[in-house]
Amino acid sequence: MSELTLSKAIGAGLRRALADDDHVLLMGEDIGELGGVFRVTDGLKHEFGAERVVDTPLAESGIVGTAIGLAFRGYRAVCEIQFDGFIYPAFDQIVAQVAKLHARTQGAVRVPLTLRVPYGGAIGSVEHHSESPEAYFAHTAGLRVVSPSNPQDAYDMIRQAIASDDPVMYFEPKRRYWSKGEVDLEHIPMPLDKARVVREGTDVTLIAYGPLVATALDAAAAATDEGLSVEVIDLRSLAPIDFDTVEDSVNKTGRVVIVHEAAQFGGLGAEIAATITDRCFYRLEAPPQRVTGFNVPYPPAKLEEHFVPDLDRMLDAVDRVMGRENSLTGWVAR
Amino acid sequence: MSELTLSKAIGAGLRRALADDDHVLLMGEDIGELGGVFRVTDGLKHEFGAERVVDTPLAESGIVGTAIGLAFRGYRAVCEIQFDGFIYPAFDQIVAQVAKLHARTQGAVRVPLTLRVPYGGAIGSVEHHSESPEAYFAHTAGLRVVSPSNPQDAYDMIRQAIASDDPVMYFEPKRRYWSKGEVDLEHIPMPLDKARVVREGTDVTLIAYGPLVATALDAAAAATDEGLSVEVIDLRSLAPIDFDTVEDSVNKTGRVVIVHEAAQFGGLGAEIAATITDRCFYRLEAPPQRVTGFNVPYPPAKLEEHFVPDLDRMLDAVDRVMGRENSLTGWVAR
Amino acid sequence: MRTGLSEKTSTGGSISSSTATADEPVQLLTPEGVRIESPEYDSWVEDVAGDELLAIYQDMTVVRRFDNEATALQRQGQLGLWPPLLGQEAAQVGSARVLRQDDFVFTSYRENAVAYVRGVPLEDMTKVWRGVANSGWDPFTVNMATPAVIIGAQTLHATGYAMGCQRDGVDSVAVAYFGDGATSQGDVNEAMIFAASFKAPVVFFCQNNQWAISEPVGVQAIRPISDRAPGFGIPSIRVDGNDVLAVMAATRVALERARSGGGATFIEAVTYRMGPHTTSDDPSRYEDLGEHEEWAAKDPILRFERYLDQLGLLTDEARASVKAAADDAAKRFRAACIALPDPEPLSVFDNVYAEPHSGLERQKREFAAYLSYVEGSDR
Amino acid sequence: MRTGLSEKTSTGGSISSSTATADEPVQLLTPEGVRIESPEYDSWVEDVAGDELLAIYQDMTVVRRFDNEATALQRQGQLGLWPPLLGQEAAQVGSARVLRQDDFVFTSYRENAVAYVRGVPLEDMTKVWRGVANSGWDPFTVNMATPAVIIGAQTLHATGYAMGCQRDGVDSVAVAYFGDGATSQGDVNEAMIFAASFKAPVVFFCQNNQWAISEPVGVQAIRPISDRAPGFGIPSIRVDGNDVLAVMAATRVALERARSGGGATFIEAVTYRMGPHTTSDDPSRYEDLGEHEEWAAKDPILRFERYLDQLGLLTDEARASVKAAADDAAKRFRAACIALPDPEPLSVFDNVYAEPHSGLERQKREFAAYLSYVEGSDR
Ligand SMILES: Cc1ncc(C[n+]2csc(CCOP(=O)(O)OP(=O)(O)O)c2C)c(N)n1
Ligand SMILES: Cc1ncc(C[n+]2csc(CCOP(=O)(O)OP(=O)(O)O)c2C)c(N)n1
Ligand SMILES: [Mg+2]
Ligand SMILES: [Mg+2]
Repeated sequence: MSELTLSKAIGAGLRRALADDDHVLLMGEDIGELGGVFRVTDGLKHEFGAERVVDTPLAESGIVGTAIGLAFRGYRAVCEIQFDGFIYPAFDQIVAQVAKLHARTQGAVRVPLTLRVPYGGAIGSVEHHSESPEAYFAHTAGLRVVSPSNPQDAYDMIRQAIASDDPVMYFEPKRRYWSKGEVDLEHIPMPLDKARVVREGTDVTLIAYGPLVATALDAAAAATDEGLSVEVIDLRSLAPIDFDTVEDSVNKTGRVVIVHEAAQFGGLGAEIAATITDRCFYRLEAPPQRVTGFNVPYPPAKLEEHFVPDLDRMLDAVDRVMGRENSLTGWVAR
Repeated sequence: MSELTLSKAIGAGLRRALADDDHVLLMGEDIGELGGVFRVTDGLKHEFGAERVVDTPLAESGIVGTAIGLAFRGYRAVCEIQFDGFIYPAFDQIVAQVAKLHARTQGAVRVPLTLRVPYGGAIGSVEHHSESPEAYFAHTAGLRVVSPSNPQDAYDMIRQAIASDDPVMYFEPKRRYWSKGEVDLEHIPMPLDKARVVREGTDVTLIAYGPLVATALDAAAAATDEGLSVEVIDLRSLAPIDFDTVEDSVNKTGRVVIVHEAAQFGGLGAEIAATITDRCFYRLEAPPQRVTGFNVPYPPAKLEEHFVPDLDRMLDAVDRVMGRENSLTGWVAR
Repeated sequence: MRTGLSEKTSTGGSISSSTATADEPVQLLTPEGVRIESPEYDSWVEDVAGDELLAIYQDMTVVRRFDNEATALQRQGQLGLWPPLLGQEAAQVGSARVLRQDDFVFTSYRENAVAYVRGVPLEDMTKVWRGVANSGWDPFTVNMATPAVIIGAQTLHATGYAMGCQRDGVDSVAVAYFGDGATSQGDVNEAMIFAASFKAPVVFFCQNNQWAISEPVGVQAIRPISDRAPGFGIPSIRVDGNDVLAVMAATRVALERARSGGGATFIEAVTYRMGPHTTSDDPSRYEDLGEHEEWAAKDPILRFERYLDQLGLLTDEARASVKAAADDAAKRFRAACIALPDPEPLSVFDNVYAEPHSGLERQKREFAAYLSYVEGSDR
Repeated sequence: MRTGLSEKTSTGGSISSSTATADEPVQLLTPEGVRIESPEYDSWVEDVAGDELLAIYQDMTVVRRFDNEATALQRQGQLGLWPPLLGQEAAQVGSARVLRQDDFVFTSYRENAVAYVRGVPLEDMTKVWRGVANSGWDPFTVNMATPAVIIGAQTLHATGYAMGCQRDGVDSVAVAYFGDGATSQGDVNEAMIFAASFKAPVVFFCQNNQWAISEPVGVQAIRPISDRAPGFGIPSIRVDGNDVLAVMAATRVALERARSGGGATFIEAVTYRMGPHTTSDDPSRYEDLGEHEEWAAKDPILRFERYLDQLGLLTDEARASVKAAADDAAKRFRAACIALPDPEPLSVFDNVYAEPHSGLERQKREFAAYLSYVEGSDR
């Protein structure tokens, strides 16, 4: 066990993958000498050489497209997309090639690519640096989409993503890069596509992933002051979603709040709410509530505190599903 | 009034837009001499010249990117993307530029672009020619997404899309290009963002759009044989969705079936089901059911009859929401 | 207007004293089938003689016969669509024949002659167009990826594959085939940039058949397409794509450079699409008949026939056996194509993922239940 | 290995007898500030004298002062981030000063000297970095789009704008500014292809400052970047980007060609990023100090000062007034920047659409209710 930040835990996972399998290589912009703008790959070029930690030309489609060719040759490329907002130039190669090649060739070609995407907001950055594009990829058949919320999962899941014979979009909660946690570098991790109940509760199921898991846990803690027992689920895998774990929780609580930073309209919260309603219809005490980013482009830094779901907005939704006074019923002066 | 196919109705709308506003121009691959692979722009180059009906180099990002520049100069470009599966190279320009420029510039820049996208399957074509990517764009703040289901709407909506100061993704149900209907070239159309109840009913609300509206109407007709009254809603606008019209219908029927060709996971059906559940929770008699494409890449032509929702699968879902015998309860031999 | 002398309309550093004439495609066989001397390229094909020449002739003949048969099958409703390669036999057969088995090919949808030379069964090439599969063969059995329909995408795959060859320390080469229209796609340009920066052993083989569906090459490029690569640091060769010998020579120059660590080469094979873009296309809407006739006179097979004639190689037996081979291939292809089995309904869920996927398995179960339900029910 | 003479490492058709030397950037001022004769370019700057020279000097000085002030504000927490243009003053001021007001400029994030010359208030350039807005000004008030952060995207916008100018029959020109790293993006290459095919009046102005964050230009290009455009049919000029006179001359050549119907020109301004990529970057991790020092000796302002000195233009008064102007601009900028008002919470819903949007209005109502609720409540 050693204490690591989430970013260092990813770096440790990458180092381990590079050491264990010489067909693993890293590609991206500024990942070599610089170690990436977030220093996730710090030192790896010096340790493994420029052939395995590759600074590429500035072209995301080129990065993913050449990574596919490397897969044909048996390599497992881990591509770093510098920021969430810069993944779109690679969208065609991801959606039309990476996601479909295995099915297209009836299983003959495997594309064990891992795409690392630092995502999410609340870091005071400028446009294109705080987006949450996960729903685009979760809706794309052929891709797996995951997002860790803590250092241990970050370490385990990056290794599982690289080891997977399927392409995996690995969304890194950049806002949590510096949060620390104990990391066991040797234990046997749980399956990559399973969700985890990170806090048990009986009144409400609060579903989160990536950067908002920590906020959800804070909200659950705060809710106890109001005598509420909130169960928090960290989805970890966004495609597929572990609905069995979700279903068990909702069958217990009967109330659901789903949170994510991405815009609400057509976001993952919709799929989660729809599937829960389908599977737990007769158990639901209230309609699942979504606390998400608004249906607007990510706002300037001075407004992001309003855009990114916080503890108060989560608790307001908890009040809604509990039928308590909330922002929609309005505030009754005491 | 004149009888037109859906494709000719779009062509008529384009001709009208070109004639009415000399800042309207068409851009795309093979839209000139050839008139487009579906002949939607047939004759327009000869009528309006190569400066206004522009055959572009073979690059979708280039088409959309230059169309944005033309918008800065006051032009309203109508870009044809030859097939649904070829829109991804333009994804970055659409999502990072077209959708965000107006908000980015606090309203100073308007991008009145129209992107015409023939979409959907059941035409016996090969990979990349039968996709339904609408959810990607509906989830993207700043874009409007619409899809006509009949010649009259096709004519009205393309004109409204071009006239709109917002960027509009205009999804053309290519499988219905050849379906005929009376088109009034002069009437005042209903608002672009309103849904239409295309068949009244009292037992179940069947929500469809684009290519599946016709199938949904067939299903509703067939349902009468089983004594069921199915109301069919043609959404027309996919972003925003006219939930007021949907809500009124569901409050009447209490039962909902949503259909689309796109993969179910993270598709528009999820947003529709989630919002209906939120707004009509206490009125719902059964969980909203989704009849959609599977969560797989679009299959080869010989399998598409299974992939694309048909009348039988829609009726099976109707049976589910009605609590009747259906594929999930299993079949009881009579 | 005034322009500066040091302004560049050329990328400089030319190894040629006569770059002005370099736009003339490399040619070893005139349209009349006359072999013309080329001090620079003769040595690259000096070994090509006798039976080898007949084999080349047979390949081109078989492929044309097959291509016509496929078009016929489409007309008869056996195929949904077919993209004829008519007129491009020399560019494809010539380049493909000089590849090694361990080289790897990434193509678009029209390179069926390349697939034939690589050893792909003819009927497999039609699986996609018959709608029984999303692609026709296992790429690793013939070291050729199944066609990329997204224009230009495969050029990056080839470049990445070449980067893999470098890492493996082998001298295998990746070859990317694409069209003139494809050169406008960002991906193709990014492929050249990556290939140049990493000195990747890849050959960019562009068949400039003068058309991208209805758009003449002039819409894509106002200069010879072969002019672009040098600016990226990639030498290029403009070759007569209807001259199978010249194509073989040029491709060998490129392969040799790649194998010896010299990196990428760009080849523009100047040819012509004698058929429609696909069977659903109508060239009469946009094609100039005069141009078509001009190119008909430059037919790659006719030209090669004349050459073989002059060499006295095209005996009646030779002709007969080649024709027999073509007829036989076409006959067997037709039968095999029509016999291609339809896929099972539930196979729609197969191979989406290499590993188990909870969400998909549930959907598959429900659809299986639905299928047996509708079979059972009398609705 | 053998290579064919007709093989091309150049795009041919050169108008220059000495393409080999064409890689040497056009220079009118040596680093020592000595004016060197250039029969080809002198005429393009013969009118640049006296007060004009002092105005150029003042622009570069003010911009550097402002740039340093912005860096200071970032250090003090007033800005979240800042991308210094230190070292690129000549490339930006020189090219921007020869533009007409009715030309339209599309840039990336580092072109703040261009924005200054276009008339953008200094504090507006920092709105984005202070986080009060997603872009700083109304593009139509200064005919300059707000910066594109997505690398290369703006080159297509410029090309499209130029296509609009053609249709309007005006001789306005669109100018795209971008970096060396940007040249690897598909979009930039597609922009050249569209510009060439449509002969669009656009100037591609590439500032090759040797770095894309930590990647040296060698990762993007193994030949001079100016070598690429000719292959697309676009003439290019490689100019000393730290020589403001040469930059002005080259830009005028390009503008003149565009206005007179000659289409696009590509300019590579060879310069150096003397500061970090942004204030959060750490060049010590990747930059060679020797190289940095070499370029420091070629400083564009120092060089121009020496030149003005030799002309006897840099009197003490001149120096003093320029310094005063710079200090004053910096002082007013600092005050205005710090005074930039924060946006209202509900403005997050503004201008997403130009026309009413039912879905968004409902969300806005609910958020407004939430805001007043949390204000009112005692949670
Ligand atoms: C990204 C993309 N855009 C558009 C298309 C539609 N399309 C198919 S073939 C074609 C023309 C290709 O021309 P070229 O590259 O010259 O190849 P050729 O057909 O001549 O062999 C087009 C536009 C496509 N397949 N992919
Ligand atoms: C599409 C995209 N990918 C990556 C980035 C991240 N990024 C910002 S600046 C930069 C380097 C740009 O280098 P260059 O084009 O030379 O411009 P310079 O910073 O030197 O002015 C990168 C990679 C981005 N902004 N957009
Ligand atoms: Mg072609
Ligand atoms: Mg740079």
